[in-house]
Amino acid sequence: MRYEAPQTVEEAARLLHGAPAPARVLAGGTDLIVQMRSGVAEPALVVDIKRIAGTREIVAEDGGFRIGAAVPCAAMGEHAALCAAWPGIVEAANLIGSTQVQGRATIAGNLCNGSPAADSVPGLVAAGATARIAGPGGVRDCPVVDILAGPGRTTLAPDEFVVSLFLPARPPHAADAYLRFIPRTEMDIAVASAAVNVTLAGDGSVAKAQVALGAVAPTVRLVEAAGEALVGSRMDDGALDAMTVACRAACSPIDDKRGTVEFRIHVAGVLARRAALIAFNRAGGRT
Amino acid sequence: MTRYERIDRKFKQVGTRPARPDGVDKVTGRAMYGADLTAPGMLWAKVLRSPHAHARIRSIDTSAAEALEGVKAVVTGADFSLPEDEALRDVSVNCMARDKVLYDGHAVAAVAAVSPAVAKAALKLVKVDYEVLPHVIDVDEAMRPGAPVVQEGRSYENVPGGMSANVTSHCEFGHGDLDAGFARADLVVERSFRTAATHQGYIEPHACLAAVTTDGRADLWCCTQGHFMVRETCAALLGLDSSQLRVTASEIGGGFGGKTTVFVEPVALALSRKTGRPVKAVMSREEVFRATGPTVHASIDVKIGMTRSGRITAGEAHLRYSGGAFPCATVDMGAQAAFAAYDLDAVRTFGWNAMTNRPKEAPYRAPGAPQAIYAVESVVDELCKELGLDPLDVRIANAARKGTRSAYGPTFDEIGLLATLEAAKAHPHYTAPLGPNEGRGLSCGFWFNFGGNTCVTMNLALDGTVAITEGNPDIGGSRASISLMAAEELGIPYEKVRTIVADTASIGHSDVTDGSRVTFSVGLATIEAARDAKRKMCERVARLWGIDPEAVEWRDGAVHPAGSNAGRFAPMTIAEIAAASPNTGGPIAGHHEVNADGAGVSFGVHLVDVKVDPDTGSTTVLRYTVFQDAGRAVHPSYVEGQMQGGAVQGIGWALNEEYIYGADGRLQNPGFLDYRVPVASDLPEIDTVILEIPNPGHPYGVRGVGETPIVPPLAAIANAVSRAAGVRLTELPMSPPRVLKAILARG
Amino acid sequence: MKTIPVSATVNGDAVEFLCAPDETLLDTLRDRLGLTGAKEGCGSGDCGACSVMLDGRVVCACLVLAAEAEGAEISTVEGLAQGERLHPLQRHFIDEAALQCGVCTPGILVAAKALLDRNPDPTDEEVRYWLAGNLCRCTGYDKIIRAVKSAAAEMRGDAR
Amino acid sequence: MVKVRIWGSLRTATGGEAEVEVEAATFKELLDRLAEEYPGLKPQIERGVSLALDGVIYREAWFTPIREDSEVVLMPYMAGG
Repeated sequence: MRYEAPQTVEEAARLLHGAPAPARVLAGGTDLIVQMRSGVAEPALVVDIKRIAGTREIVAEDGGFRIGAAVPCAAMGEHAALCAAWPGIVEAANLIGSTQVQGRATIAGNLCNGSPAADSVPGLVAAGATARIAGPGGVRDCPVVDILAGPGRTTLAPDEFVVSLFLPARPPHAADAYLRFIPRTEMDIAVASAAVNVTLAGDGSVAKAQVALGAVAPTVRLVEAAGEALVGSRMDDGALDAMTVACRAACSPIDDKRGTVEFRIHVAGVLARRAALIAFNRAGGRT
Repeated sequence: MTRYERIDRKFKQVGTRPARPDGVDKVTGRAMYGADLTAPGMLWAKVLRSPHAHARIRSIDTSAAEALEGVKAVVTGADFSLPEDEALRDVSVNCMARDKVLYDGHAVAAVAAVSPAVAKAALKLVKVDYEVLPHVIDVDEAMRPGAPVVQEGRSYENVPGGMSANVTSHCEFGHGDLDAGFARADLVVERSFRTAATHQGYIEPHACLAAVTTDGRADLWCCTQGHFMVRETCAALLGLDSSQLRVTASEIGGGFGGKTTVFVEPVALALSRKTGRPVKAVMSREEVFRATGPTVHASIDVKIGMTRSGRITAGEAHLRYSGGAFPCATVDMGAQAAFAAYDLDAVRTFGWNAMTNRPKEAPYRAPGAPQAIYAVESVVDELCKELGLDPLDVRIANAARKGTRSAYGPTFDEIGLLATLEAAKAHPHYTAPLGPNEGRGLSCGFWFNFGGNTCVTMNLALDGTVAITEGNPDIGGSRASISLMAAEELGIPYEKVRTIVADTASIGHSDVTDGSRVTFSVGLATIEAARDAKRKMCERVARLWGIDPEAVEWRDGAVHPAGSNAGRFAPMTIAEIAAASPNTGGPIAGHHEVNADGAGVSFGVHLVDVKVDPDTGSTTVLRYTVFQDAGRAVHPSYVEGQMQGGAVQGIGWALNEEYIYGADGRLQNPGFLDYRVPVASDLPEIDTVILEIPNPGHPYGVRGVGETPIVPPLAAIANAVSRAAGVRLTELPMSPPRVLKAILARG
Repeated sequence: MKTIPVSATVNGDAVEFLCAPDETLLDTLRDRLGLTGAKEGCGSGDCGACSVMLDGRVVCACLVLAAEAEGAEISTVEGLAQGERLHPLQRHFIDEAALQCGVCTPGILVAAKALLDRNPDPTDEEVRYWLAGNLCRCTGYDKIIRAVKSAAAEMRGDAR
Repeated sequence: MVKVRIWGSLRTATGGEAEVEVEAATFKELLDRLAEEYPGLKPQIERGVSLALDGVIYREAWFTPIREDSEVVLMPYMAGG
């Protein structure tokens, strides 16, 4: 195995493009190094992107935020403006693993690892976040939702990598929330999860809502019907019931060591409902 | 057993909380654990393990691995002897498979190479030709005739004919007329329970460093609960003389019973013997889960009858345990412990062990008791609920006490159960209000406690300070307790005593640190060794003073004239006696070698409040209080620590910990990610109430405290969850999917 | 595999070492630098026994490649005491029996210090969540939480 | 003679008796007499038994004296964790 720590995006892209497969990108390493140890990943080349300018920064851009691909989750929680604008995404990032893991893990890595249970991805999807992707032909921007391909898979080409993620500008009276279910209070992989992103109209009703579910399908799933069920409501029981039904209908989970099909479907609905109320309250909504 | 006098006296140092002698080493990173030692020229060992639950080994081809640059040796089952003794033979087969692999993770070969990376690469080059066989994972399935047979010819004579060859043993305990007892009951509840296999989960994986020389001498450094056990076992597996194998116990990073046997130690020795170089073997966490001892998993039926007033009229339990791929006697202990907390006229327990394609069971803290008592205490709670009775009052009314004929046979001597129950009743926790979706549960717990072979040498330095040499690895602070007892007995400050755990060449055979035996047995031997030393010191002083040894007495760390008739002499302190020792007959030491008995059984009661989320089935432990009789708490902080640590292991067992197998018979969760031990944020404070009802079998009244605390949490939590959820849970762990399913089924 | 030369600062001392490209920082600390205080309990970031400070953040050394440490500042449990003087956390852990077997203790001390450096007065809940990645199988955590809090109080200079 | 209580599953070796009488003054003599008089007990005795004497459990001590009025209970050999 070869280890490289390029200084520029172009150099990293060149390394990945020219690499004898398989090559892997190293950001926080909290998935990759575990996979290397267990033999699941046996890369011939590891490209550490942390020394590329900008990859470790969170910057304001067009009213939104650009988060470098090597920003550790803990740094997101220390960024006051980001926390204020996207509390759900930040809380999701700060649920990944332990304090120690959050000191290294990145949401870009969380995305690229391709797990349907990735904690930060439902929030990114509900937020309409985009990823800036570098490859041999330069950079391109792509909605996060379009990167998801299946368990452990993304739509990125083998010689592409995520340089940063972009969270768009927020109108007033907008907020998000993320909840996941795990058997313990910390340290587990989500058994089911839900992120809700709402924008309120001037009258305090929901103008726009996006609901994304994790760990209940081969990829994180944006449930458009669930978001639509909330629009126009003040999170009354009727709207929440309809949203819950839509969420459960969108689930196609598996039975595994972490949970059963029935459990995941039921709990996804419960979490979406609770997350919707939190997001609504954060946005200043009154039921 | 010696019945000791004056065990109830006032102590000056016993009962205080001084700093432990190994504290600074452990907070500075200096303490040396199993994997922390290296040797010049050292090789690294790695073990190849079976990917199959059950398969015949047709052949093993190690030639390609041996040919890899940097590989120095490969061993397989053929490199280890098969001792006559059945238990040792099973250990040998468990350390390295012979003709069959018996579980996913069973060792089949090992390599020694110049680096871990080369060793790992070499494992991939070992070619094993397997004939995969049908497997069986579940104890009830394994007992059915026609089930795949794990090993042939392993059944004891006590197993009736016609059963599956997987059934290795049967036992039955109890007394009285069950039918008459059940007939007297106003309500009989009968339930079936299941408990998953759990792992001890010590944070330090097994690790060792072995060095064998060509003249048959060997040294081994390892983390173990008993280095003498390691010596005897490894010597038998390798055909060495025990005396030529010196085993040094490193600091040990937890054991809980799981380090009372060997896994990689004989393998490292065999590789070292083959290469003539030191060999280090360190297990990965995955290997620890796949190949070292979990508990038995169990399937249990319990039937109990009770009168309307809360008197238990009869109790019956059928326990089916599986200790993995080998015969296992843990069910014997479960069957004896099941009803130990009760004074019953009619009680009967029946136990069965069946082999399954799982790793060989290793003891885990009160082995066999938590499962059995969980089932019994769950049914008692259900009876109380159905009959509208207070569960503590019912336990008090039926509690075993001095003079009770125990359910397992003997009549109880002084036991602390009743006092413990009454302490729980008087505690504010018991009457604190509960909110919606909250429930309170309680359970009694019991463990036998053991003594065993124990050696202590107490050497007096010329300045009058004291070195104690003993042979039991210190897992939870026992060196502090032993130093305290020595200081108390001699009447010198705690700081003037240093206790060390010596290697196998430096002290006599000492049994493993198990059975809650160390503070009891090593403490007893230490006190006796101190008394031996004091006798010698009294003799020396008497000679100096020219009076009879009977005319002097030991008091407050000095020899005094026994009375005014003895003469007028200034007392001689231990330091003065030590300084004069070269002139009075030479060095002074005290010894005690004993197979200690009289450990005295132990009871505890746990109280817990939980909240269950009816929408997710998730349980939050809100409040937890442990009540336990310690006989005498020598170092109360470490007694509390045992109570708290045991309770939390039991909480993990009750709520989340389990071995999960796939249809292919492979373990699906061999890591701390999905084998979910409790983390700090899962837990409330664990309150402790120590009772001290002195044990007459120990000079200071000590009872073992280490194991009992893991017993009650299973039922205490199950009873609390069942009350909070409004539905009786009968399977452990009570993971959220299981609890939610029960809540949704309840409607 | 060619080894990689790395320069870093460990517990205040400049160190240079060679490592394999896939070698973890934990293996380097333990096997090349002789710093065996950090322990490997799992190798997958689930137990925290290998916690060390890396450029101001507490991390699992088993989840860091040694090659990544070029130019980094690393501190381990061995750097906690100032010569003979134990850190208050170390003293309180001994005085309050917050360790039994002690194998998780180095990682917990490093993680707890990182907490107190940024939050000198944490609540019970904050301590418990911060330390959720540090498994302890002996103590049930109770005495650990108390010791961290009393060390924090001492460090704040609260009257005790 | 001392009365020895045995556990249930050993009764097949004692003709169904839950309590047997043997002439023994120590733990060792007791084991020897039991194995002689009830050969069916031999395999279990070889695997290991403990002895509870007036409520105190002895795992190995052969010389432990037994009085005629002692309560003697045979138990399987046990180990802890």
